[in-house]
Amino acid sequence: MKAQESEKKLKLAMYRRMLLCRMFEERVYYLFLEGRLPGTIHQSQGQEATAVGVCSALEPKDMVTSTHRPHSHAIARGVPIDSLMAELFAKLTGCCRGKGGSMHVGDVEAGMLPAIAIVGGAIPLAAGYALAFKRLKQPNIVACFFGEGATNIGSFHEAINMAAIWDLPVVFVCENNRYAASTAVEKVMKVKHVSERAAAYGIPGVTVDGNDVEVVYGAMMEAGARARSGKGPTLLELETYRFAGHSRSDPGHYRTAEEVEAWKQRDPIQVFQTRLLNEGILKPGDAEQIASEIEQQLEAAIAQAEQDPSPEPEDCLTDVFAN
Amino acid sequence: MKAQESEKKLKLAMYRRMLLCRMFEERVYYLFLEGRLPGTIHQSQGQEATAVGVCSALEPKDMVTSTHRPHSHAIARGVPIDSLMAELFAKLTGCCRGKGGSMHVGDVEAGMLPAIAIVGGAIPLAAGYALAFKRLKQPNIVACFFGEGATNIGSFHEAINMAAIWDLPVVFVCENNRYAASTAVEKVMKVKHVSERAAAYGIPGVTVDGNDVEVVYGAMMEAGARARSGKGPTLLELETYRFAGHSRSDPGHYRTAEEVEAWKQRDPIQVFQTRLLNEGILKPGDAEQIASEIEQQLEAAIAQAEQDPSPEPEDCLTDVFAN
Amino acid sequence: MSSPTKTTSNQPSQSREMTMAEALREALREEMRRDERVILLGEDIGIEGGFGGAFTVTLGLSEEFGHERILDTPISEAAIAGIATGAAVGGLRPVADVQYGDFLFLTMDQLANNAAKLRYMSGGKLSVPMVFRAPVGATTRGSQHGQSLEAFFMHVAGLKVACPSNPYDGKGMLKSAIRDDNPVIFFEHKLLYGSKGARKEKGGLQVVAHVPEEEYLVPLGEAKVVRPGRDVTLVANLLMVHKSMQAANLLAEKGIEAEVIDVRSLVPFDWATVFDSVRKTGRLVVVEEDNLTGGWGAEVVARVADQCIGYLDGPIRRIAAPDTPVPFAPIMENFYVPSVDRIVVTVTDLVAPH
Amino acid sequence: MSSPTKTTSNQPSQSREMTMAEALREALREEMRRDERVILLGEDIGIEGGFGGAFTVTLGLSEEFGHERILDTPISEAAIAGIATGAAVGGLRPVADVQYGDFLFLTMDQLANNAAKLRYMSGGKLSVPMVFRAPVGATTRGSQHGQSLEAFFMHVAGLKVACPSNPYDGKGMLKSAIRDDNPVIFFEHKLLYGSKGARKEKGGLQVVAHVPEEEYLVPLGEAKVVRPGRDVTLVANLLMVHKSMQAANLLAEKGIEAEVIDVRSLVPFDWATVFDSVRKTGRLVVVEEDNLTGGWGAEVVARVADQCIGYLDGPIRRIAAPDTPVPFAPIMENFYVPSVDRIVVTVTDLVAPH
Ligand SMILES: Cc1ncc(C[n+]2csc(CCOP(=O)(O)OP(=O)(O)O)c2C)c(N)n1
Ligand SMILES: Cc1ncc(C[n+]2csc(CCOP(=O)(O)OP(=O)(O)O)c2C)c(N)n1
Ligand SMILES: [Mg+2]
Ligand SMILES: [Mg+2]
Repeated sequence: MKAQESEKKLKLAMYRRMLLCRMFEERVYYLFLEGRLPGTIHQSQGQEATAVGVCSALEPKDMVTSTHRPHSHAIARGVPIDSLMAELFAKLTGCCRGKGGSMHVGDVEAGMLPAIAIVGGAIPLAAGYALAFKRLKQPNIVACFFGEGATNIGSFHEAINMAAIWDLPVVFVCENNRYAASTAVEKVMKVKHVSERAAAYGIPGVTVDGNDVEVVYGAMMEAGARARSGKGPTLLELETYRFAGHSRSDPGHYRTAEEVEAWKQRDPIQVFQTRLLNEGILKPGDAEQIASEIEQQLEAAIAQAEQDPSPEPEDCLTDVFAN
Repeated sequence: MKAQESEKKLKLAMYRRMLLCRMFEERVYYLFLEGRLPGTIHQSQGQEATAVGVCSALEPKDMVTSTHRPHSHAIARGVPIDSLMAELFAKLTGCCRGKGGSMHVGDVEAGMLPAIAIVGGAIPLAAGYALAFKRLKQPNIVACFFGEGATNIGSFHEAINMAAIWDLPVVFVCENNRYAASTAVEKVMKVKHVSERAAAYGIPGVTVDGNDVEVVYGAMMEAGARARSGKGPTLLELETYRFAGHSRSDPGHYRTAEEVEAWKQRDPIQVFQTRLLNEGILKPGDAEQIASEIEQQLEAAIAQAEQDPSPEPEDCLTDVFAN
Repeated sequence: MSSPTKTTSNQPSQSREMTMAEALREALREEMRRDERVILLGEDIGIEGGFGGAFTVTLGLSEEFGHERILDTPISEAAIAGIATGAAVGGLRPVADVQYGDFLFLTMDQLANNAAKLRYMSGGKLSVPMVFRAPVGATTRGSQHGQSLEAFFMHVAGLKVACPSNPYDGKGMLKSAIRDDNPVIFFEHKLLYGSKGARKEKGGLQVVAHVPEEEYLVPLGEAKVVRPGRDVTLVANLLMVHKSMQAANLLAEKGIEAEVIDVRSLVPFDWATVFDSVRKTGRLVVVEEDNLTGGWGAEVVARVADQCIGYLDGPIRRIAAPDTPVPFAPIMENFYVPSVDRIVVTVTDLVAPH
Repeated sequence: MSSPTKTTSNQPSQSREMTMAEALREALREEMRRDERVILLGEDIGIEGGFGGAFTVTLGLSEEFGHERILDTPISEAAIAGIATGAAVGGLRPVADVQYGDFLFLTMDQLANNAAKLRYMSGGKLSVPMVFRAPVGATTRGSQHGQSLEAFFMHVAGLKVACPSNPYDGKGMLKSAIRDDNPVIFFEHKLLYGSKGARKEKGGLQVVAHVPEEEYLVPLGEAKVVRPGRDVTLVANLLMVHKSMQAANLLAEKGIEAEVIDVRSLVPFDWATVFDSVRKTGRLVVVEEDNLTGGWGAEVVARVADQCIGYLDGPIRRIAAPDTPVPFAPIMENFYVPSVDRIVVTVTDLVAPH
C-alpha cells in the first residue's frame, strides 16, 4: 500500500518534472527566436528521461555536474525555475547572478555545480567533489552528466581512472544522443557502446534505454547504491536522442528525417504518459491540467525575470576572488 | 637453408644489439657517477628485449617515437652510438647538436623522432606521423614506445582513439615495467593488463613476455603487418622490468630486493644468450668476443665525444624557427 | 557598431567584396589545390549537412577535397594538436582548428612542449609546418567561450602568432601561414567573420574587404599603419583595430589625429613600425581585448619603454579588458570589452595638456 | 654561485636554519595538523621507499598523515588539477603538485577554465581554496624540464601566483596560500630547494634561512625590498633575486647602489613597493628567468610606464632568457639563464652617464 503510494507519487513527480523540462526548453526556444535572450543555447528536448531519471535517484545533499546542455539537468535537480529563467535573461536574480548564462547554470544550494561548457571539463570536478564527500565522510554521491562525445577527451580517461582506483562515490552518466554537434558517434569511436569503455578502468559499464525514465531511475538507483556503499563508480550509458538542433542556430541537416522521426516515436514523455494512463496513475485530463499549471509557472517566471533588475556594468568586476 | 641463415643472422644481430644497449647504459651510468655528463638520465637496463625486438621488426623508413627513457630505443633503432654519446656529453656532434640531451635523443635520418620527455606526449605525434605516412601513401609504420604509466594520461586515450577510427599505420608499444617512477602499476589502474584498454578503442590488445626478444619480435611483426596492410593500430603490451633506478638519483627502495632478484633471473640478455648457446648459434667465446668489440666501440665513442667540439653559448639562439 | 568599415587594402581592379569567413575559406581552397600536403583537421569541419566548423570557414571544402584531406575529428583537442604536429613533421602541412579559442588551453602541452620545441630539440634537423586556427573574442557566450588567448602563445618561443583584422589580410596571411615552415597559431575574431556565413554573430561587424581575384600573400611579421596621425599612436589587433579606427574618427573631430597601427602578427612582431610611429607621435596607447595583466600589450609597452623612452611626451596607456573572466550578461560584457568610448576618453585625456 | 646567501628575514631568537625543501615540508605538516581538510595530491609524493615528490618536499608526510590524505596519483596532470579543483569546491583544501612546472601546460584547461572561473561563473556563490605547486627553472634537463611558467598564470584572471625566493618566505607563503580561499599557483625554483634533500641539484644555491620555531605567515601580495639602494631598482623573483643580490654587491664596489625588490607574489602584485622604489631611483631593470617576450617583467614595465614615467631617468630594461626553448648543453644554458654578469653590465651601462 504505502510502497505503492510512494511509487505512484514518484512516477507523477517524474512525469511532471519531465514535462517541465520540455515546456521550459520549448518556451525558451521561442524567447530566443523573439530575440529576447542573449547568447546561445543548447537544448535538451528529447533527453528529459535521462535528466529526470537520474536526478530523481539523488539525495538532497548529493551533487550534480553538467555540460553545455544543462537546462534539463538543472530543472531535474530542482534549481528554481525563476532563477534559471532569470539567468537566461542575464538578470541579477539569475542562479549565477547574470555572470554565467545558459552554459553555466547551476546552484550549489540546490545540489548542482555551475555547468562546465568545456566538453569533458566537469568530469574531473565531479571526481574531485566525490573525493571531498569521501574524505569528509558524507554519505553522498556525485552524478556527473556528459555526452558520448565527451568520452573521447582526455579528462574522461584520466578522471574516471582516478575515481576508479580510489573507489570514489560518483556515477558517470553518459547521455549518448548519438551526435556530438554534427558528428555521428560511429565516426569517432569504434566501440558500439560507450559503456564498453568502463572495462579500461575496471568498473561496471551499463547501457540502458535513456528514453524510459523508470529504467533510467532504476539503473541510477543501482549505480548510486554502489557508489554510496564505497564500491566506487559506474559508467552508466543512457541511449537517447535530442530532438532539438545542437545549438540555437543548428537546423540539423546531418541527420535524416527518418531517424529523427523514428526517435520521436519514442518520445520519453509520450511513452511515459501513455504508460501512466494505462496504469491509471494519470487520469484523463490530468496531463492537460499539469501542462497548464506548468504553463503558468513558466509565464510567471518569464514575467518575473523580465522585471528583475539587471546587473550594473561594474558588477563585471566582482566575484573574481573570495574575500 | 637461406631462411635458416637469415634467421640466424637476425638472432645474432639482436643479441649484439641488446648487449650494446646494456653496455652503453652501464658505461653511461659510470660516466654520470664520475660527473662527466650533465643533467640526468633515465636508464633501461633490463628492457633491452623490448627495444631491440620491436625495432628489429621495422623497415628503414619506418619511424619510432620514444620517451624520457630513450637510450635503448635509439640504439635499437640504429641512431649512431657516437652521436648518442656526444649528445649526452652535450657536444655539437650530438644527435641533437647538444640542444636535446638524454631525454630528447633521436635522429629522423635514422628513423627516430626526438624523444619526448612529457609522459604520453609522443603518442599523438606518433599517430600524426602515421597519418602522414597514410596520406603520402608510404608503406611505412610508426612504432610508438611508452610506459604503462603513460596509459593513464589523456593523450594516450585521445590519440589511440583517433588512430583507431582512422586505421592509422601505428603500433602502440607499451613497455610495462610495473612502475612509473616509484608508483606500482596496481596503485594506479584496476586492470590487470594494459592491453585490456585496447577494447575501449576497438583495436587488438596483446600482452607478451617483454623479456624474450624473439617473442617481442614476433608480436611486433604481426602488429606491424596489420598496420602496414591498412587494418590499423594494435596496443602491444610488453611485460618487462627495469633493473636500474627510475633516474640517476633513485635507489629504488620502493621495490623489494626479492622482486628485483626474481626479475634479474629473467634478464633478457642472459635468457637469450643461453638459448643461442644451446642452439649453437653462439659458440663458446663468441659472447665474450662480441662484448669486447662493443667495449671498444663504446670507448671509441667516449674518446671521440670528449674531444668533439662543444656548442658556442650563442648557438642557444639558433634552430628556433625554420628559414 | 554596425556601419560597414572597409579596409583600405591595396585594391587591384579585379576584386570582389568578401567577408572574413569567405576569404579564409578561399585561402584554404587555394592552398589545398596548390599543395596536396595541405590537410584540415578539426571538429565538425567537413560533415555533410554540417556547419563547416563553428564559424562556417570550412563549409563546402570536403565536397571538393574529400574526407581524406578534410578530417573530422572526435572531441580531442590535445590529440588534434599533437597529431597535426606529428603529421607536419611527417611531411604534411596540416591546418587544424579549435571551435573556440578557449579550448586552446587543452592543446597547450602539445603546442608549447612539442610543436614549438621539436625543431629546437632536434638541433634544427626537422621542421613543423602547421597552422592552428582559433576564434577568439567575447560574444555573449560567457566565461568559457569568449576569451582572447594571443598573449599566452606570443610567450611561447617557437610559435608564430597571427591575428588578421580584415578579410584581405586574413586570406593573405592564412596562405602565408600555410606555406610557413613553422607552427603558426592563427587567431580569428568571431565578430569579424562577417554576416554571409550562416553564423552571423550579434554585434558582429559588417567587415568586408576587396579581395583581388589574382593570388596574393600578406607576409607574417608586417604591421600596418591603417590610419596616419601625428598626435598619438594607437596599437591594436583584431576587433580592436576597428574600434580604434572608429575612435580615431571621433578624435579627429576634436582635432586629435591618431595614428592607428594594426599589428597583424604578434610573432614575428614588426617593432620598427611601432617604434617609428611612437617616435613621431610621442604618445602610445595599446588597445587589446584581452585581460590587462600580462596581455600582449604589456610587451609592446615594454619594448617601447626600452627603445623609445626619450621620445615619449607622456605616460603609456593600455586599454584592455579588466582582470576578470568574461561575464555573460551583455551589460557587463560591454563594460568588459574595451569600447570606442573608452578609447576616445583615454586618448583625449592623454593628449590634453595637463 | 656556491657561496651561501642568507636571507635577511626578521630573525626571532628561536629559529633554525632550514632549506626551502625543509621549510615547505614543515609548512605542509603544520597546515595538515591544523586543518583536517588539507590533503595532498601528486605523483610519487607519499610512496613508501619513494621520493617525497620530485624534490623531496613531501618526504615523510604520508607516515604521519596516511594515504587517505596524501594521495599518490596516476600520471594524469589534467585530472589532478581538476580533481583538486572539484575537491576544493567540495570543502577540502587540496595542495596538488606537478613534478616539473613544464607539465602545467597539461593542466591549463582545468586551472584557467575551471579553477580560475568557477567562483565567477557561480556569481560568487562558491570558492576554490586550493594550492598548485610547481617547480620551475633551468637545471640542465633540457627544453621540457626547465621552463619558467609564471607569466602564463599571472595572465589568468582568477588565479593567485606566488614565487618565494627563500625558505622563510617559502614556509610563510605556502601556509598563507593553503589558508587562502582562492586557487594559488605556487612556484618553487629547483635550484633553491637546498642541498639537504636527497635531490641536490648541480649549481643549486646553498640558500638557507632562519625559520622561527613559532608559527608565522607571510601574506601573499607583499613585495620585499631585500636591499635598499638609490641608483637603480632591480625587480626579480625566485632564483633571480639571488643573482640580483650578487650583482648588487658587485655594483656597490663600483659605487652603484642598486635597490633589489623580491616581488614574492605576482598576483596579487605589490605595485606600490615597485612604484615607490622607481620614483626614488629613477631607473628600473626587471630580472626574470623566463623568455623575454611576454614575460611577467613586461607587465611590471607596462605599469611603471603608465604610473611613473615622469620619474624615469632612462630607458627601462629587462634581463630575461632569450626567446628560445631551454637548451640542454650547460654552455648554452648558462647563456640562456640571465647571469650575474649580465645584470652587472646592463645596470652599469644604464646608470653610466651617456
Ligand atoms: C573541449 C571542447 N571542444 C569542443 C567544444 C564545442 N562543442 C560544444 S558541444 C559539442 C558537442 C558535444 O557532444 P556531446 O559530448 O555528445 O554532448 P551533446 O552536445 O550531444 O549533449 C562540441 C564539439 C567544447 N565546448 N569543448
Ligand atoms: C606528464 C608528465 N608527468 C610526470 C612526469 C615525470 N615522470 C617522468 S618519468 C615518470 C614515470 C613514467 O612511468 P612510465 O610511463 O611507466 O615509464 P617508465 O619510466 O617506467 O619507463 C614520471 C612520473 C613527466 N615526465 N611527464
Ligand atoms: Mg552527444
Ligand atoms: Mg613504467
